[in-house]
Amino acid sequence: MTDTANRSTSGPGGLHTGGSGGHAALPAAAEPGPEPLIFEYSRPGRGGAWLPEPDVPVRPVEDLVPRELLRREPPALPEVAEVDLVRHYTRLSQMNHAVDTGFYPLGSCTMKYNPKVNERVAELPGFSRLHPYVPDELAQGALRLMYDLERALCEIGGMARATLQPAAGAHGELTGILLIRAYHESRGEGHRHKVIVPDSAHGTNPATAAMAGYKVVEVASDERGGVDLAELERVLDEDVAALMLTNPNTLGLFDENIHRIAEMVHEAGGLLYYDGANANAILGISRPGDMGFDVVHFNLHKTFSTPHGGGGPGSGPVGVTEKLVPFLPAPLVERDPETGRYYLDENRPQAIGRMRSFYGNFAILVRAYAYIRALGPEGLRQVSEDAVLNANYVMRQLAEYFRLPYDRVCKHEFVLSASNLRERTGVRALDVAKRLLDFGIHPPTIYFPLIVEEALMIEPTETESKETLDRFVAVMKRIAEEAEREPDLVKEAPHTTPVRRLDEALAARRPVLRWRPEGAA
Amino acid sequence: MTDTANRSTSGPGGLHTGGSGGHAALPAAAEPGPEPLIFEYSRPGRGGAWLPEPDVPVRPVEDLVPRELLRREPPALPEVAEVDLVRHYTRLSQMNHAVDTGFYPLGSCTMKYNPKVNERVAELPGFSRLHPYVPDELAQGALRLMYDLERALCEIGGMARATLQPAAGAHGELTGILLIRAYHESRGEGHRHKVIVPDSAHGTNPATAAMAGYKVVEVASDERGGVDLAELERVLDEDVAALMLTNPNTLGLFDENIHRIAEMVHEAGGLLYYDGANANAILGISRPGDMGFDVVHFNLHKTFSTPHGGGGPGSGPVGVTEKLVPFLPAPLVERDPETGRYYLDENRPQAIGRMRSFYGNFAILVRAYAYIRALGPEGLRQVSEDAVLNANYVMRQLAEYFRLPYDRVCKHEFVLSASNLRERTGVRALDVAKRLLDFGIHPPTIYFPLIVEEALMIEPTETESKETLDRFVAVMKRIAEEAEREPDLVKEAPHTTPVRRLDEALAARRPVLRWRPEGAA
Amino acid sequence: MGISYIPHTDADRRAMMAAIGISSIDELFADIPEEVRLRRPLRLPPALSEPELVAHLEELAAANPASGMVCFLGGGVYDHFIPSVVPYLAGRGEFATAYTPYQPEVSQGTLRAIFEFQTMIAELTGLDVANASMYDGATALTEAALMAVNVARRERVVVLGTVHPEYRQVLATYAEGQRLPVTTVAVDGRLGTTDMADLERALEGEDVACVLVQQPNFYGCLEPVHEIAARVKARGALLVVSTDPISLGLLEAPGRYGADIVVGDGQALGLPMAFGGPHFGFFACRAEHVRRMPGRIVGQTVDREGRTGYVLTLQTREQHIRRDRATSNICTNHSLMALAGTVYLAALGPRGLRRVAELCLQKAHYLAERIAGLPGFDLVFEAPFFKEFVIRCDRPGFDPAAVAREAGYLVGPDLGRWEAGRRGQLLVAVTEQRTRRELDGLVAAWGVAR
Amino acid sequence: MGISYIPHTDADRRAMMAAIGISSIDELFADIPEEVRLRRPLRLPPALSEPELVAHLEELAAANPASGMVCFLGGGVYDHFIPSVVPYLAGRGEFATAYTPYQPEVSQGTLRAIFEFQTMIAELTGLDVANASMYDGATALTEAALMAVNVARRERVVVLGTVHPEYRQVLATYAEGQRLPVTTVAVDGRLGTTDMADLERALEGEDVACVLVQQPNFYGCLEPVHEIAARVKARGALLVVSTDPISLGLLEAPGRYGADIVVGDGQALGLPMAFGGPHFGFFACRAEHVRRMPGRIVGQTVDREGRTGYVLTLQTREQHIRRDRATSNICTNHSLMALAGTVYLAALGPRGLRRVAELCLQKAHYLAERIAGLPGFDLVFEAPFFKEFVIRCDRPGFDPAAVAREAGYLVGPDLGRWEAGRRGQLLVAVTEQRTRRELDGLVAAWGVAR
Ligand SMILES: Cc1ncc(COP(=O)(O)O)c(C=O)c1O
Ligand SMILES: Cc1ncc(COP(=O)(O)O)c(C=O)c1O
Repeated sequence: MTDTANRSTSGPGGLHTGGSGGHAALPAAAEPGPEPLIFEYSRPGRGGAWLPEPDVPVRPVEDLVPRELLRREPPALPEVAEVDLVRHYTRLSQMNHAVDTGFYPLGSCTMKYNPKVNERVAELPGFSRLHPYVPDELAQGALRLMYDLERALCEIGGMARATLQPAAGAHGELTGILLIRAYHESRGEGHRHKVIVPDSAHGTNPATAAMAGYKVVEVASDERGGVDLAELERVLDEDVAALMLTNPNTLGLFDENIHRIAEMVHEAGGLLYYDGANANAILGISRPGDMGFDVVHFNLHKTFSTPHGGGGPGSGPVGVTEKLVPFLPAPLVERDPETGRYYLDENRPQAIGRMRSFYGNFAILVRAYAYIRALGPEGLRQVSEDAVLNANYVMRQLAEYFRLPYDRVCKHEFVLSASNLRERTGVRALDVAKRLLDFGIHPPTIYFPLIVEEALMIEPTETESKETLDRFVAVMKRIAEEAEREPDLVKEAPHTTPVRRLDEALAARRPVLRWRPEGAA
Repeated sequence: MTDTANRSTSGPGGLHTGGSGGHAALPAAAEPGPEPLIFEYSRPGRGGAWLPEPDVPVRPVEDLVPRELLRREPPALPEVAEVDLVRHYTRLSQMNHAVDTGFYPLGSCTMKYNPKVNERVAELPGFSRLHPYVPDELAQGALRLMYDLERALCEIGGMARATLQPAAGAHGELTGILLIRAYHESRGEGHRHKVIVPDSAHGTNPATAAMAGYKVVEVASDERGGVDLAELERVLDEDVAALMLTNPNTLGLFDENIHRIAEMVHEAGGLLYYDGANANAILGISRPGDMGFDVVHFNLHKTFSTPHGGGGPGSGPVGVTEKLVPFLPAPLVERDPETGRYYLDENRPQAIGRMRSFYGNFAILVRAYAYIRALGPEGLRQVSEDAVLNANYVMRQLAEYFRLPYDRVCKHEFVLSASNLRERTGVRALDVAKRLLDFGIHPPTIYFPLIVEEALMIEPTETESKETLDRFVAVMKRIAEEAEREPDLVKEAPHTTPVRRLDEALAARRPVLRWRPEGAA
Repeated sequence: MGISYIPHTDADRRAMMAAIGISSIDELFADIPEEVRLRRPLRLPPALSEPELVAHLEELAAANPASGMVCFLGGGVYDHFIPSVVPYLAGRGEFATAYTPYQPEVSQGTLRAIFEFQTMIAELTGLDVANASMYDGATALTEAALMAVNVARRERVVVLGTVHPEYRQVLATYAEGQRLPVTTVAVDGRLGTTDMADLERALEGEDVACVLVQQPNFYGCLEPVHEIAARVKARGALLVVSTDPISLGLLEAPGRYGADIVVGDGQALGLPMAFGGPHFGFFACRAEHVRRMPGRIVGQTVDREGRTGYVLTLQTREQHIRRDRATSNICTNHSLMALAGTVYLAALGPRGLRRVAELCLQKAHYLAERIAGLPGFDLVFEAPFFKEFVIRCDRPGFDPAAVAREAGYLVGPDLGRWEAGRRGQLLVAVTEQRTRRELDGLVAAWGVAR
Repeated sequence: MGISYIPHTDADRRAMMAAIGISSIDELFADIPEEVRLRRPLRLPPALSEPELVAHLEELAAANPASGMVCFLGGGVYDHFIPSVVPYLAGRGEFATAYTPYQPEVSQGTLRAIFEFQTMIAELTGLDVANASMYDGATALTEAALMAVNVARRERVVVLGTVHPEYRQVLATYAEGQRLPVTTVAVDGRLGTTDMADLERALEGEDVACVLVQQPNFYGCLEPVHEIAARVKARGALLVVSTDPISLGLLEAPGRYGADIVVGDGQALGLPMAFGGPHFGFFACRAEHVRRMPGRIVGQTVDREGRTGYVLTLQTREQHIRRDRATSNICTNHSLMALAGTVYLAALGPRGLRRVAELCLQKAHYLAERIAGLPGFDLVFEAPFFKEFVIRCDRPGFDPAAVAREAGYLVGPDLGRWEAGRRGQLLVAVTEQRTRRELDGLVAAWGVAR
């Protein structure tokens, strides 16, 4: 099923940088080709030279490890000089668009600025050199940070207690749904086997419910983008364990019926789960707990400014109301009121168990804690106000060029549809996205939520200036015009990126999932 | 004399990134223009928000500082959001060629790999948070490092003692020449007022001698590239204070007569100064002290791997033989043999004085020390052997395509001439240099040394792999061929850089040396 | 002054509100019903300026004196050396501040690095394909069990009792959700490896989907993996191996002895211990099972000009396409940590990795022997081990962990944390960073102290 | 194993030697005469692997306990706060590992940053143009004197006695080389500023090229610069001002009161103290003197397509063109430190810089007042000051620096280091980093200790 990766050959004239580009010779302009893989720099016997000689008496390895357990063939890791290593990953980094290089209005992802001070404090040796199994007495600073972060998140979410264990949003969701299950079981309602999710929900919501052993029931959205109350009424019964919701929802719209929805679910004996991916709209403005949610997860890598790392690490703490506290996974950090000492409390007999090793993505918690402390209560509220202001400012202007399926005030993000363009010019949301790349702007999330065709989901975040937003609007407008005048320019975009549009179908049809040396099977 | 910098205007369609490019509208391909200046991101009232409120009682400023001393108008520093700051300098960085991004065979500059571990150790708070006026007892680690580095440099140079004060090569030269002057004066030979430099010398040598109050006398090179002994004989007299030499010299050639030269200068009562810019060829192989030099400076930012920083900081420690030790500037680090404690000795009555504030570029010294400790004696010798091997390997192959004015074994670098190309095709060394940029390779030093016309001075360094060298040779060969076949391609290069060939004459004729806001005078 | 992370001036806000056609920011929140609004400021401490923030965090960091002590702690996180290039390169903003590479044309840096990572993990584990990373070793092992259940179309999961107890707890939590039966195999108390007879019992019936093995196991001991593999295979179950990637410099690649899925935690590959995270989980399997693998996968393809490029592929396994029928709910993984691991492995190369493994092995055995020679001290298990081993001390009233701590050394964890019957038994882990002076220092502390 | 920084394997070396046509590396060194060869290995300690190296340097760093103490030390280097963006951005490899921007097409990053730097320095100092940096404040001041001598075509240099003694020492060293007479003006011992009568005396004759002033001066005091300027101008000499750039957030730009050249040390602008270096010197002058200015200068121009770009310009002043007739021998300057300063100033902006200056001012005055209130303590000078001041204590047998050190505070330097008559007088510098708790703590240490 896997296949050999093409490796460009390079004769002396075939010029290394063009490696993976497969250029036999450089074009006249000699634009350097895309950077090859690290393996192509490898030469037997090179590199790997930073290790000391043993300072203890050395015994034959075979005396220590049974021969049959020893590795017969070394792994084909690359053997490269340090300078080539540094150049390779430096060049790779330059092939990325990132918040640090430009605007990134990727809806649902909250690609705000990641403060550098957070990196600085997370790297302090007092945090980074701490083994998770050190005695509590020797890690009071770390425990206090976790304790205070938990309290801050609970205050923001309107919850009683929280676990910091989950490593990402989806992991938080799973934690939350298992908490809900434990709650029902503790009340002898283990029969509840359904979880309701709106049709606008993120894929992790149904996937999570399924992973927790639940049957997923979809509920449709109404014409204002919220949960259709009649539909909800219809699917609510005594088998329902929970409704998973994000509010504002994935359309960027605040569900005005949230109070009624909560009542309905609770009346049916179910609980309400809050997917905090969109919490950037509500900091200090409205709390999920006050909306009626029983369980909340936050994405620290969205709302609380920790860097997304090209796909993680994240952190997805889960807060709960009083009645769910007993089920939170062990350990929690507690504070002895007498001595003021912090400690890890493993003694939680009703806990759902453990969601991961150790206590959570601690270095991410440090960053989020630093962020909350840097902003304070007024700052956090300002974050949400400006995030919402930015979104509405852009939405109002773009509504002239793209279809706005739900024409109401949005929160921190909004969803446009390129269906108008598509009908007239054949230019799709995907094409608009790719054309944005030529202008150094990361595209919005596209084709999500699923209930809007040709969706363009735009989340500017509060950290972008008016000038950046103005430029984005100008570029979007220009692309809309190009679509009319010169549709192929848009359909063939991008034109200026390190590689052009990639054949994703081929990748899936004939998967090449690892590098192999030339000539290998 | 100065003039207003052009500032690109940007209407909503005029698109920010193109700022300084002066593009009125984006081209169809919308390749982002060059990054503008930070000032163009500035908006009144933005940014600058990281400061605490005063925690002491505040008094009116006018009560503390006489009103006439207070600033009337704030400086027009930029006011930018942190995210724009980060993006701006990130993008600027991506406009640089650097050792971390590619091959950099810039002759005389020793652009070797700068180990990252050196950065790590130099940043340790135990070093970086140390004020220079702390008591010696509380800085024993720093003092010991300086002490041991001085000893190591003395061992490598064959010198008795050294000062770590000088901040760069030229600064070391000045220190050394002033030491020589003090020496002569101490012997009642203050009349010596000439310094001899070869015609192949680096510009800092004559400039230094002049700055130290000396008359500069040039001595010609012989046909093998060394000092012409007859010429030297002619200029040597009782007014000569010193001969400044680098060996291997700026042609990359070892002066085989060095012993004789030293004898001649010493016989005339002069001293020998060693410009250590080319020391990368001789580590553990030959020591300036053993060659007969009396004063030596090293460029830690060349030979000892500290990063060049886009033009510094450097460090140029100066070592001397026994007879010059009394004149070394204060303080030196000494070690009390009884207690083993290190201390700064300011009590140096014959010292030439002080060359700068404090004790030298300490954080650079840390890096050089780490480099020497990482390599050890065998490693340092290997550095020079491989530097010389690499240079000869490239030289032999390029001699087919370019003129090799001195056809002998070279040391760590060599000088080619593009005069052959120029005669036949009009393509100059400058054009070859610019064309290399299209291949992602930094050009050699050009038009230096002055005694070779159309000079291309190539220093591969030991940290480059055979593959990198092979690629360089292939590209140089290809450019030589292009010069014959398609000379305009070369003369109009570069084609792929963020900006193309720049009008240096205009810059000098009509100097614009600072940014001014649009409309300002 | 404003807030550093927010660019807007009041003038900006006014201009933007005018453009929208509102006169107060509150109008943008009119859709939030009164009864769910927060009508007071959040009860949080006031904002700190950057200098205050740094000072505060430095104070908290300084309140963790354990971070400055000599670390012999084990149990899944180890104090290995981190080459300077690793944080330097992985910390570059273009890597750190990018999202998941949904737009491949401007994400080739991340995509290429992940493709390299997949290749390296496949090489290390001896399997065909690897994914782009999981959260950690524990969730990777658990997801492996869930995948095996899918592949094998059987329900029961057998886990050896020598697997890290926290990993088994995570497995239990997830299995509870899916109502999967889990059988735990007893430990041979003398050897410190699996009780083979009990394994045989656990395998009875044709319902076992997989057997989860940790090699080296939680006690540091080396399991007889060939024998285990033979028995697992004989019953048609999948063999899932969780492993310390450093050990693979020296120990046989699990794919070579029959593992169908190999997982592990990547912390040892150049990541700081960081009080337990973030690290990353790795996950490799056989090519024929790739469409059941959880997580993201990068594949090679070509662009419209025929140039090689990389994209996220086989996405129909994933939650954003398959929703409730996805192979897992994982979305964000631990990409940046995996990048650090990639740089680490590239910096070491095969010889460097072997050297690290050998140094751990030799130093651990040196220390074990010296400790065993101390009066009252004893190695608990007899099986061969790699870099970690379990000790106990029967000197009355003597607390070896406390005595070590006094002398600046951290040893443990105490197995009593998970197994009451083993209270006082301590794990001791020895990495290549521990010098002979430190090893001898620990021994000396125990030799003389009282 | 080989050496990490060198890529060659023995196979590489053999292939390359074969290509050159030699069979031993020694053939490449045949031109080095026997008598100058080193026939033994260098006497240096053996190579350290990276982990050993890091451990060794961490040990040396830990042997500098002063780095962890609360710093009230002054005298040209100050413990200001460094915003996190500064080292983050200035530390990027593309900036750090580039050479001087000789090839502008691939150096626009460095060139643009220097152009920004020049602009900011011109703005701060109130002059027209600035260069790309000097080594430090002391050499910048000295080069300013040499330049002034050139511009004025006069020989004598007058320096105020309130200029940093080390700066004056550097001036003396350089002046000695060029045989320039230097006159030092006396200090008014009550005020701590310049003795104006002595200045008048020093200016007699028409041979004074320039007067060198430090504002705030070495004692922290504010010189009456308007009056000084008037007298200097009256004699046709150039006014050279050395200044603390932080003070320019609050104090008048020297260009506005007549300075012809303004210099200073940039350490306060976001650079670590680093035991004294590297920092950078800045250098600004009037437009009409730019062709006599030392150092590199970046200018704006256009490329062949008309796009704005930046280049090194006015190079005919420099050593590589003008050789022994250059304005200075400086070549490598302190570009990367100047970049850090640029980022610092951009991060703060005008309001931020003013705030730092005000915090220093207020805190310094709070502390000075409290110290002056302690029995036996006294402020030495009466002139107004900015962030630094001189104290003395006449309690018999009481060593204030030593007592402070015991309590974790560093104060000084002791002026006796340079002026025997002022032994026991201590500089005290207060930056915005010092909290009230620390200020009160120092006072408390002196209040209670005996
Ligand atoms: C609405 C929503 N829910 C859940 C998630 C999943 O979060 P994570 O990727 O951290 O697992 C996302 C992430 O994109 C999201 O946008
Ligand atoms: C031969 C030679 N001498 C002296 C110098 C001056 O050194 P620096 O730039 O460190 O002042 C150089 C630097 O290029 C050089 O190459």
